[in-house]
Amino acid sequence: MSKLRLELPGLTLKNPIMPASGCFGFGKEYSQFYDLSKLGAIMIKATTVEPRFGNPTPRVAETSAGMLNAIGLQNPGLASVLSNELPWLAQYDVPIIANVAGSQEEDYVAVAKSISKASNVHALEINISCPNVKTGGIAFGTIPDVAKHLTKKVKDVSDVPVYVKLSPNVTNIVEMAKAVEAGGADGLTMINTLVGMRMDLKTGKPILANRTGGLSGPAIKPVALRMIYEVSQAVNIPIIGMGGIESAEDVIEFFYAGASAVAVGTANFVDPFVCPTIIEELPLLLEKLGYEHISECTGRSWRKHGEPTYHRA
Amino acid sequence: MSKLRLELPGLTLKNPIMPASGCFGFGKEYSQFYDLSKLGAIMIKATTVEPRFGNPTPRVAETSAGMLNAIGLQNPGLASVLSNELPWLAQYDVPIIANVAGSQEEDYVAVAKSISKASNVHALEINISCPNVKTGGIAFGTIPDVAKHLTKKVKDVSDVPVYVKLSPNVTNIVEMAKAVEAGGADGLTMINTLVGMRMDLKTGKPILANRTGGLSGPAIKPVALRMIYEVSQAVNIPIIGMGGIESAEDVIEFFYAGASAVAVGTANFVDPFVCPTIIEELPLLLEKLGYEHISECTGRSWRKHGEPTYHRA
Amino acid sequence: MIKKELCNIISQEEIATDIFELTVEAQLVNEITAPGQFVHIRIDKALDPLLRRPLSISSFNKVKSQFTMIYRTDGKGTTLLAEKRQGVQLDILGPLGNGFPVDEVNAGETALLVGGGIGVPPLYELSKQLTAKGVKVIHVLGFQTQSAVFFEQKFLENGETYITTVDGSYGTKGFVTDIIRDLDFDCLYTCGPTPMLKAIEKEYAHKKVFLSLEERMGCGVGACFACVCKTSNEQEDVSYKKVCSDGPVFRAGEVVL
Amino acid sequence: MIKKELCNIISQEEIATDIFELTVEAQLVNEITAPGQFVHIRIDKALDPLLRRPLSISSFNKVKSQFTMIYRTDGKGTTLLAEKRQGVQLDILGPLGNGFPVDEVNAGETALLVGGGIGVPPLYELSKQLTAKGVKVIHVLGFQTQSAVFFEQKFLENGETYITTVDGSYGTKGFVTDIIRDLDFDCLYTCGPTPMLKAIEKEYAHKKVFLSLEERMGCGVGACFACVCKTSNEQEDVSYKKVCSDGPVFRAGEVVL
Ligand SMILES: Cc1cc2nc3c(=O)[nH]c(=O)nc-3n(C[C@H](O)[C@H](O)[C@H](O)COP(=O)(O)OP(=O)(O)OC[C@H]3O[C@@H](n4cnc5c(N)ncnc54)[C@H](O)[C@@H]3O)c2cc1C
Ligand SMILES: Cc1cc2nc3c(=O)[nH]c(=O)nc-3n(C[C@H](O)[C@H](O)[C@H](O)COP(=O)(O)OP(=O)(O)OC[C@H]3O[C@@H](n4cnc5c(N)ncnc54)[C@H](O)[C@@H]3O)c2cc1C
Ligand SMILES: Cc1cc2nc3c(=O)[nH]c(=O)nc-3n(C[C@H](O)[C@H](O)[C@H](O)COP(=O)(O)O)c2cc1C
Ligand SMILES: Cc1cc2nc3c(=O)[nH]c(=O)nc-3n(C[C@H](O)[C@H](O)[C@H](O)COP(=O)(O)O)c2cc1C
Ligand code: FES
Ligand code: FES
Repeated sequence: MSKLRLELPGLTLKNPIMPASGCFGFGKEYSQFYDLSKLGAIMIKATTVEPRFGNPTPRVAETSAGMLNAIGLQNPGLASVLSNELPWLAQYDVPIIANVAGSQEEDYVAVAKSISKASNVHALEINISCPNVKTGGIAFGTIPDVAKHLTKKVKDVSDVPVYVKLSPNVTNIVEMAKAVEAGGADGLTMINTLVGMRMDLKTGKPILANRTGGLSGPAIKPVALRMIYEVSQAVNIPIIGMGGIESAEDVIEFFYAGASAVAVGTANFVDPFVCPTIIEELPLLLEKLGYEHISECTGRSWRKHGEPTYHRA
Repeated sequence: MSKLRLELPGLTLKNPIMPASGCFGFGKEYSQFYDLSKLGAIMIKATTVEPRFGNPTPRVAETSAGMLNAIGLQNPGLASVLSNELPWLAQYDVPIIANVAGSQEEDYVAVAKSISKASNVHALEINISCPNVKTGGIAFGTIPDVAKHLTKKVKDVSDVPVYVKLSPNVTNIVEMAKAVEAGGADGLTMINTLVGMRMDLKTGKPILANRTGGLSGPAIKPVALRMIYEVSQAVNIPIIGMGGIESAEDVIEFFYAGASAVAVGTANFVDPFVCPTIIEELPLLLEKLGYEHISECTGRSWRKHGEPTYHRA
Repeated sequence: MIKKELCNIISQEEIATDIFELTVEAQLVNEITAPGQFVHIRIDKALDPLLRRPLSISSFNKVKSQFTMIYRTDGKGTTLLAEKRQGVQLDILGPLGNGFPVDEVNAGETALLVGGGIGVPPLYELSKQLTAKGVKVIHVLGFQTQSAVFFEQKFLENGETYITTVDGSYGTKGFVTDIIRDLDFDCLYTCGPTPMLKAIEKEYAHKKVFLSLEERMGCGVGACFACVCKTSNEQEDVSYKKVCSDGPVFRAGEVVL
Repeated sequence: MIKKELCNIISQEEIATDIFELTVEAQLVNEITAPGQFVHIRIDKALDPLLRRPLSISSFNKVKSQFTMIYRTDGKGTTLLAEKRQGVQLDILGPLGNGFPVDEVNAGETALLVGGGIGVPPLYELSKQLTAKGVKVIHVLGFQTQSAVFFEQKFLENGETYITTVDGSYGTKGFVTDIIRDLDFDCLYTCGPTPMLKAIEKEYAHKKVFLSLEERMGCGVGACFACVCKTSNEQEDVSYKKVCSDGPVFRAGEVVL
């Protein structure tokens, strides 16, 4: 019996590992490396109503154990995603989570309404937290009532469960989480990137053309764990955790914090095989730690039962 | 003529490098390694009215390119700092910046009032942002009006300029900065630590006894740079920047972002000689980059003039 | 097909100031389809530096299963890379991208290869293949200063080679563009800093020109949209190409520099 | 005085499963004042892992300017450390802290040295010094299992040595405390997991006992307050000691375990 199989709203996952939105395109590139059906699910790149070119380059900069990106939600637009990307992905036995973005409510609603009807889209991930688009985006992610209202609107039109992606760039993440739960969200995904910056030593100017960008990678893992720890104790909907995951050990830490599944983003750039590798290593690690099933790890850091399973000599 | 000498409210700095509060104790330990008079200034450990033991251990945990701490403001208390620590530091030709902490307004006022009278204390750093104390601390650092009011109170009783230390755990750092400026702050120091967490793989519990802790080190540098970039354009008081600095190159990046001086924290643990090393390397780096004086670097990332000084082939 | 492989370092040496020649043993050479392709290297197992570093393949040998890269130590990653000794294993992803089209010029015709600084390396394999094919190759290589010059001899073996240095400490003082003016050719291949590429594209709009671009990268395989460039000047137009997977070599005019 | 030094690795070998013996050449040996002191090692120039790792000095030789550490590969840092080969330089800070007081026991008297797992290493230098002084030493060393046992022979050279393993795969099955009961001694020195130290402190409150503590560290020199322990059970009492600079060795009862 599988130690990794899980059920989440709208999703039957072979395993709790999925590539994070924007770090895996629409799957094509990584299908050169392995069979995408191995994945628990795939979170595709943010989709907007119209095609977007995004920000000027440079769009990425490296930081210690992390990276900054300011892609600016480049994507081929709803029509093309529906007619090209999703049908192509349908050849794989893997549920798709469609990342929905926009600069105003109508955009989100329009994309959610039609993309949720695609046969292989099993859930939506509402990106109310993109730090790299001037209007909308970030605002939806920082004001509880705005987020709640947007969630309601999207829920009204969606044919599949709706997960809302939270921004870590807020004073009170629990307040945001409760707001979108009240708005009817079926689940949460967190965290998106922290807003950061790097300067070019030679020119004195920001390295990114967009000046600021989103910080991702191992550097933000402690912040992601803390926020998931806080939120998972305050809401009754499942959390798909992300932020710096690059190993099976990291996955367990996220489950301990309160996640019910996880997404891997930046690590795909460092090792294109990171997802299948983690999927292979997880059962052995669970064995070693003495768990029958990965779900036993969820929230162990704050649940009463979790007792030490073994000790160091 | 020195490329590093600087004047800040209350402070005449031989150089813009100073150890950050809590990462240098009260100087004694590092005086074994080098002459403390080499430093631009010293930010001493947070001082509270009464002695504090702080949090249970473990108090630190490592993260990728960073560390978490939950010391809990352990300190010998105002009386002892005044009678032992400060007099001992007086043997060195270096201005002291006293870090003032508390759990309620009266505490801050009481400490500020008497510690600002110490002959070698040239400025105060009001720690309204400690993430590791249950009451007060963090609240003062997240609500603009509360921060403004506290700043006023402290200014009223302080004999020396007052710098307010901002917490990065807020949605809108500019709003906080403007509030304390309006409250009469003479300068800002930023950033304090980001609230984070690590889990113990074996027990499933948080590694830190305090559960959450403050994330510091290179991992948070991009967040610090971004916040200093935003704040320096919005206020008219100088900023002492900190967050992951460990090299002369990092110092220049912080100046480009908008800092007028910098503090080095976690890096002291990695290399006890990091401050004097940076002080030695800075003039050479400025030379290489084509600057007469380090002050030319301040705000270069957003000031109009800053043109490239040289290009890569 | 793209492979991820742990490759043994066969040799590494500093061939000019801060310029290193690195040769590794790798099965992935069998996947190389054209000069000008590149690889993405993970410098270290540690998470800092985190991202891979793109380096061009400057020459390869399928019989020996070896290929060579030439790079300049610039920041964190390349400085660490330069410390790696023979026998150490490197995590390499490649070959990546599309290289220079060798079939765009025929035996007997003349190809002009123009390189600037660290843009020179990929031109070496190109020069070898064109020469082998019977194409007359002329090289114009620009460097900052004498101490940065490398591979002059190797290029000379394949054909005329002009060196320029910005400070005039070696070869002709000035920029490659000053030299090209007096040369005749059927096809121009170039790699180097963007200002140089722009100047060449502008001056030889009427000629057959191929440019190799540089852009900061995330994934290196086409998934992250970090390295895109526009294919038209229209503001509204959203058509683009990815340097990592559609490039790094483009026909002049194909993308906006 | 504490020194920061780049030390050449003289030798490193795995002496038991996941247990490594590492010897380095260092001038800082001349600063060592007692067995049980430790050093703080920066594993790598990279920023990950970031913090230094504390390791006890298990023996030293001032004539040869060398000292040895014995450690178990546990997490990121020690695993990386185990990969370092002879000739590689390590950034070491030390000697740190106060070690075991050798003068607390006189020639002819009996000292009991009790170690658990990776708490065993610092006891070796102590055993050597006590023996040299004419003290009768008895060693009781506890391990998880047979494959984790190390240094039995070396300790035997200095005196009676009892080994216990939790799974009974070697020596006596059980814990060190089971063995100690039947032994007589004038002074007890111990290092190992806290539960073991607690048991010993409780059982021998009437005896002269010295304990070496472990605590997660930041600076390692007394500046950051990461490694403190209380000196009394009173809630209000704020008196404390720092494991790094006041310890790691304390007299039983001096601090709250
Ligand atoms: C397709 C391609 C081929 C290249 N071929 C070569 C070559 O053959 N020889 C050579 O010396 N250099 C080459 N470069 C440039 C080389 O990738 C950079 O010099 C190198 O990545 C700098 O890394 P660093 O760690 O030294 O600098 P850092 O400043 O530490 O790098 C930080 C981040 O910025 C990126 N970066 C910095 N400079 C550049 C740059 N100029 N181009 C792209 N990314 C950059 C790095 O990859 C890294 O992600 C090539 C670049 C590309 C895109
Ligand atoms: C004074 C002292 C002396 C020691 N002497 C020895 C020795 O001689 N041999 C030996 O094998 N071990 C010794 N230890 C324990 C050793 O320091 C840890 O096993 C080691 O730091 C683990 O690092 P890691 O990278 O393997 O684990 P990681 O989990 O990667 O370490 C992460 C962080 O936690 C800290 N940490 C993890 N476990 C411990 C621990 N048990 N004690 C203190 N810090 C810890 C690390 O220093 C690092 O900062 C000693 C500890 C102390 C405090
Ligand atoms: C290059 C890049 C592009 C991204 N694009 C998106 C996006 O389109 N939509 C979104 O919700 N998140 C996006 N993200 C955020 C990731 O999905 C993820 O939340 C974040 O990177 C943290 O995970 P990581 O540390 O594993 O990368 C992007 C991240 C990166 C690095
Ligand atoms: C162990 C430790 C203790 C700290 N104690 C204090 C403190 O008492 N008061 C304070 O204002 N900041 C304190 N800080 C925060 C630092 O002063 C600094 O703002 C932060 O660590 C970021 O800088 P760094 O990345 O260089 O460490 C502490 C940081 C660390 C790591
Ligand atoms: S680097 Fe990711 S798309 Fe080119
Ligand atoms: S480790 Fe910093 S005080 Fe002990």
